[in-house]
Amino acid sequence: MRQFFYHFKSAIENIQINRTLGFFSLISLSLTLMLFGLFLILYHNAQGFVQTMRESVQFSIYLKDEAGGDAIEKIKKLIRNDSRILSSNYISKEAALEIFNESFEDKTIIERLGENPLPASFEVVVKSEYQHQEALEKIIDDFKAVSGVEEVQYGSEWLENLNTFLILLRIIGVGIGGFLTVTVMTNIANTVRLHFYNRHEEIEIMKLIGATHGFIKVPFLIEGFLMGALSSGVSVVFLFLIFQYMEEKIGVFLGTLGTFKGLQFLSPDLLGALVIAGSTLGGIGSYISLNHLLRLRNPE
Amino acid sequence: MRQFFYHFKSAIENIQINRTLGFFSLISLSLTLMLFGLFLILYHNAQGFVQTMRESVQFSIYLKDEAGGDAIEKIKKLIRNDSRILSSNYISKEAALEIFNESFEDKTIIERLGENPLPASFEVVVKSEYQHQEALEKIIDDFKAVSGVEEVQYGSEWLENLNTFLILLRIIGVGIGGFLTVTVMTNIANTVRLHFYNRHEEIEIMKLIGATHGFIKVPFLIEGFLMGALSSGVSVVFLFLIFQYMEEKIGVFLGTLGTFKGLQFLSPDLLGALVIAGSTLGGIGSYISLNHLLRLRNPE
Amino acid sequence: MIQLFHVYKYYKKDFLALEDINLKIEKGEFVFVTGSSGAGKSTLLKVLFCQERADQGQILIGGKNVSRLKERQIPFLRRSMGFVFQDFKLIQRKTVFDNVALPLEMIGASRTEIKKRVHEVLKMVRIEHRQAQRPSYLSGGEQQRVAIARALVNRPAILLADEPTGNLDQELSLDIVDLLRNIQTAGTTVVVATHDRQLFARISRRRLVLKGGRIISDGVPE
Amino acid sequence: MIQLFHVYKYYKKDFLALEDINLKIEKGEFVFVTGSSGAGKSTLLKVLFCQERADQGQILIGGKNVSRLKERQIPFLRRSMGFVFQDFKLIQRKTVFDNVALPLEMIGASRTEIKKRVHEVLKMVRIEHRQAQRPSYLSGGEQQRVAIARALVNRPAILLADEPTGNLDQELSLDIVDLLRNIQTAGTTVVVATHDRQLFARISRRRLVLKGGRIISDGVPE
Ligand SMILES: Nc1ncnc2c1ncn2[C@@H]1O[C@H](COP(=O)(O)OP(=O)(O)OP(=O)(O)O)[C@@H](O)[C@H]1O
Ligand SMILES: Nc1ncnc2c1ncn2[C@@H]1O[C@H](COP(=O)(O)OP(=O)(O)OP(=O)(O)O)[C@@H](O)[C@H]1O
Ligand SMILES: [Mg+2]
Ligand SMILES: [Mg+2]
Repeated sequence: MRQFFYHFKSAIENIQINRTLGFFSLISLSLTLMLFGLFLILYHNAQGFVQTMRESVQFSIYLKDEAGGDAIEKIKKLIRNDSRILSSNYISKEAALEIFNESFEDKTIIERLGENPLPASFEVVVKSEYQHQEALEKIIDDFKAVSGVEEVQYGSEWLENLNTFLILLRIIGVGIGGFLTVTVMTNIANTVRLHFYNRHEEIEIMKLIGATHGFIKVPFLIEGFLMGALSSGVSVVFLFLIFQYMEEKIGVFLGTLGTFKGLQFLSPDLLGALVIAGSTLGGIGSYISLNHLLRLRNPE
Repeated sequence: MRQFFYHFKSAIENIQINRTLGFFSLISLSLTLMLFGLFLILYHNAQGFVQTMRESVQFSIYLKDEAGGDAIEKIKKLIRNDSRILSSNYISKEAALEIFNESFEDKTIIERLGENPLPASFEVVVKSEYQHQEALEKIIDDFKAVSGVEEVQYGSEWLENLNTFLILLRIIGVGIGGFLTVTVMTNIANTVRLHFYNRHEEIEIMKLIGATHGFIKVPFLIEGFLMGALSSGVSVVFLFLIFQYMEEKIGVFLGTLGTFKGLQFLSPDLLGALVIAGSTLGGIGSYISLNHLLRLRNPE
Repeated sequence: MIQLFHVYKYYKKDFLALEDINLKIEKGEFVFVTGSSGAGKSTLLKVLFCQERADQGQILIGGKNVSRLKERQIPFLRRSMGFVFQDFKLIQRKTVFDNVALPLEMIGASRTEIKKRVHEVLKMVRIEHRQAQRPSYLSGGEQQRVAIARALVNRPAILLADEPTGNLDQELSLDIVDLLRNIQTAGTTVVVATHDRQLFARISRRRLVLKGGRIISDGVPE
Repeated sequence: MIQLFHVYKYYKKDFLALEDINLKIEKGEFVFVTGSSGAGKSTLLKVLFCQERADQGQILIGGKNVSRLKERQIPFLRRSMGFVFQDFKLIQRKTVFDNVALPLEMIGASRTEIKKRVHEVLKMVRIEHRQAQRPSYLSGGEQQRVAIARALVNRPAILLADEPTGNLDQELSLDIVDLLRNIQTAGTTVVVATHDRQLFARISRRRLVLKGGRIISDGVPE
């Protein structure tokens, strides 16, 4: 590939010559890609947040007061061996009273309750793949049939809300994500197109002195690809800086929200994908705009 | 202004001649502005959502069992005349038991409570401007001093969470909003710049035959302004279509989330602001790029 | 009208394109600038027009010291001159009519005035049948005539023409020469850079010969 | 080598630029195409080069029917020809060297080969001292010589030159004519469109005169 030297040299020269133009194209591309990266980070973290919320979808299995230690052990074993259940936690009558106590604050109520009326219970977290109405009802029926169980209860309203929220998040996420993808791709293609628009004269001349379309295209494709790669590289670096800043500022607040695990940056895989996507889009953008420019006969 | 005719004619001609270029610039600008509008809609609605949540920040003022009808009337009046309080709701001992009953579901608990241990109470909603720790504590102390009041209680944890969430939303909103503004402005300026980049030859010629910078700039400014106006117009129309689609698809889910009032579109004021901002940015973008092009002596 | 004192022009700081040019052109004079390719003919004209700025020396045009002119005053100097560029410099996006009308648009001439003057001048260079076309649709000679028309349209006090007949056949060249002569007799100072021997063979006027950026001869040939 | 049968060319469907052109040019012949501005000289050359496609008639070049050539085959036809454009058509972003090297880059010539050939041809047109410059920094005549160099660099079988001396002084014009003559005697078919009487006065070769798109005379003047 002797000509590759020419093509690569041309691409580099083009970028160097048109430094201001290249600079502004680069900024446009980087910012657009950063926007996309920022969306990915937010979506990724929102999903993580939902995951932690899902883990707080709990059952309560209330035990009969007359259920003794043996019965409780049996039930514990049953729960542990149930493949649908993620984790469980035993709450004795005394612990239940204490929780009740805390949540009501009005100490007089408890004083007025003579004997402890609250039952012991297991709080059970179901694996996320079973977190839907049907499976949950099946589980509840299963545990209701166990001897020693007084009642099985779950916050059905809360779960429905969570499910709605999940669907909503997915719709908004996919909607915005899709829209953003279209915007980012269009913007990249257009930036590259505008970047190349003032080359039509050069392209016309190349054609006139016997260049095939391929020969004309290759340096431009390399240029588009390099621009895409460079801007996605820049955007990844800036995303990381922004992320660190966000983590510092927002992480504190998120911590107080409780069950949240802290902000997550994009995985190296995703970052790599972003760079590859940027480069590819740069290449595709230049390909499209070149095809357009090559088809022009009497360009303005 | 005899020359205005020339300037306006030139601007229109420029757009007409460079139809493909104009088309792609327009798409870029519209999509970018739409992105911004979409963000505004989401932010606006998130704020509305938070507002409804705020309105559910409630106090409970528990009354002493021995407080009679007169005392209750007095407290009711006091609440009604307190300018810090938005609304209130009286819950009698019986109603309280029923609510407790419902929330616990385990009927056996109530059966086991001999006499009704729950106090009567007022549920009070505080105006949003007083919904912060300090003011709330003041209100609580005020009502604690009233005779017939046993205890004043509020879900401090919940409020703190809400406040955290609010601050978080504002930080994320302002952060993303600021970033988006920068991106949108840069993209518009760059699109307009790239749009004009292939005119440097024309500008050079104009200068050579005696045109002042002002004479050269005016048609381009008009062109940039028109492009900005056109793309923001297009983006507003598409925003509305997207919004309607969203409302249909998502509104259903949001309805099930309860207290939410339904999706809100941007106010006519904001829409107008978007169009004006788009036009202004188009004008500014062309102004900047023209200054750059006019300074070029030997452009590539 | 035009006076140059010790004018030097460097390109890229090291290439001397004009060296110690001293020159005086009277109002209404007709001067040919000749010399081989790369001698500095175009550069001399460009310096007068402030397309290139002289690096040393003084240039007086109509009493004004052009070498001290600020960037923002240049347009007004240019409006008093017409320049026929060697490479035409027509705006490809505008029609022939609009190209020629441009100098009049700038000074805010009325629509009827513009129409009248543009048609007049297009007729003078025999290109009025192509006025609605874009320059890229014209032949080389046709474009050159449009460039001449644009330089004449605002009746400049000074006309600088760089190789105005390079793309024209003999017959048209002579037409153009007649045109330039008529303009001169109407009082315009005309400076024409050319290597076309036929042109200056036909009309014996003052001839300035450049070589390597220096004036090596100046005067009316016998 | 070149044959045209009843060739017509319309611009914009209604303007007839070439009308019933019949022509035969032998291999190694030297032909001048003359005629006044707008006669169709450039159009005739452009049609041979497929820069414009003929609307009617047949064009045979080197035995190939060019009028039937598909878009994607045109580059290969052009590589066998050299074309000196009336408006030079140099790439402003590339240096003189790179502009001239381009036809060789396309066919994948080696680096040393490219260097050798480009220097050779720049020397022939006396512009080698400016090889590292961009075209916009050159004088009109210098640019024209670069355009000629580019047309010659890949030793084409056919050379089409449109007004190759329009911006050159007499001395250089004669140089270029000598160059074209040398190329012809080396076996290249040369077609030159020009209105430069000196050019065809000097070398009596076959002369094709166009007027309004028709051939009105063809032959070697006595
Ligand atoms: N912008 C520039 N930068 C560098 N060198 C330049 C520039 N413009 C012209 N030159 C050089 O200055 C010299 C004089 O150029 P000029 O255009 O004045 O020549 P000229 O006499 O008009 O020639 P021609 O008859 O070929 O048009 C030439 O050698 C040219 O290469
Ligand atoms: N692309 C085009 N579209 C429309 N008309 C054109 C186009 N190109 C040339 N013409 C017209 O066709 C006619 C012949 O043009 P051509 O360029 O062949 O003339 P020419 O003989 O080369 O003239 P010159 O000596 O001035 O270069 C001219 O009247 C010109 O205006
Ligand atoms: Mg010159
Ligand atoms: Mg021609």
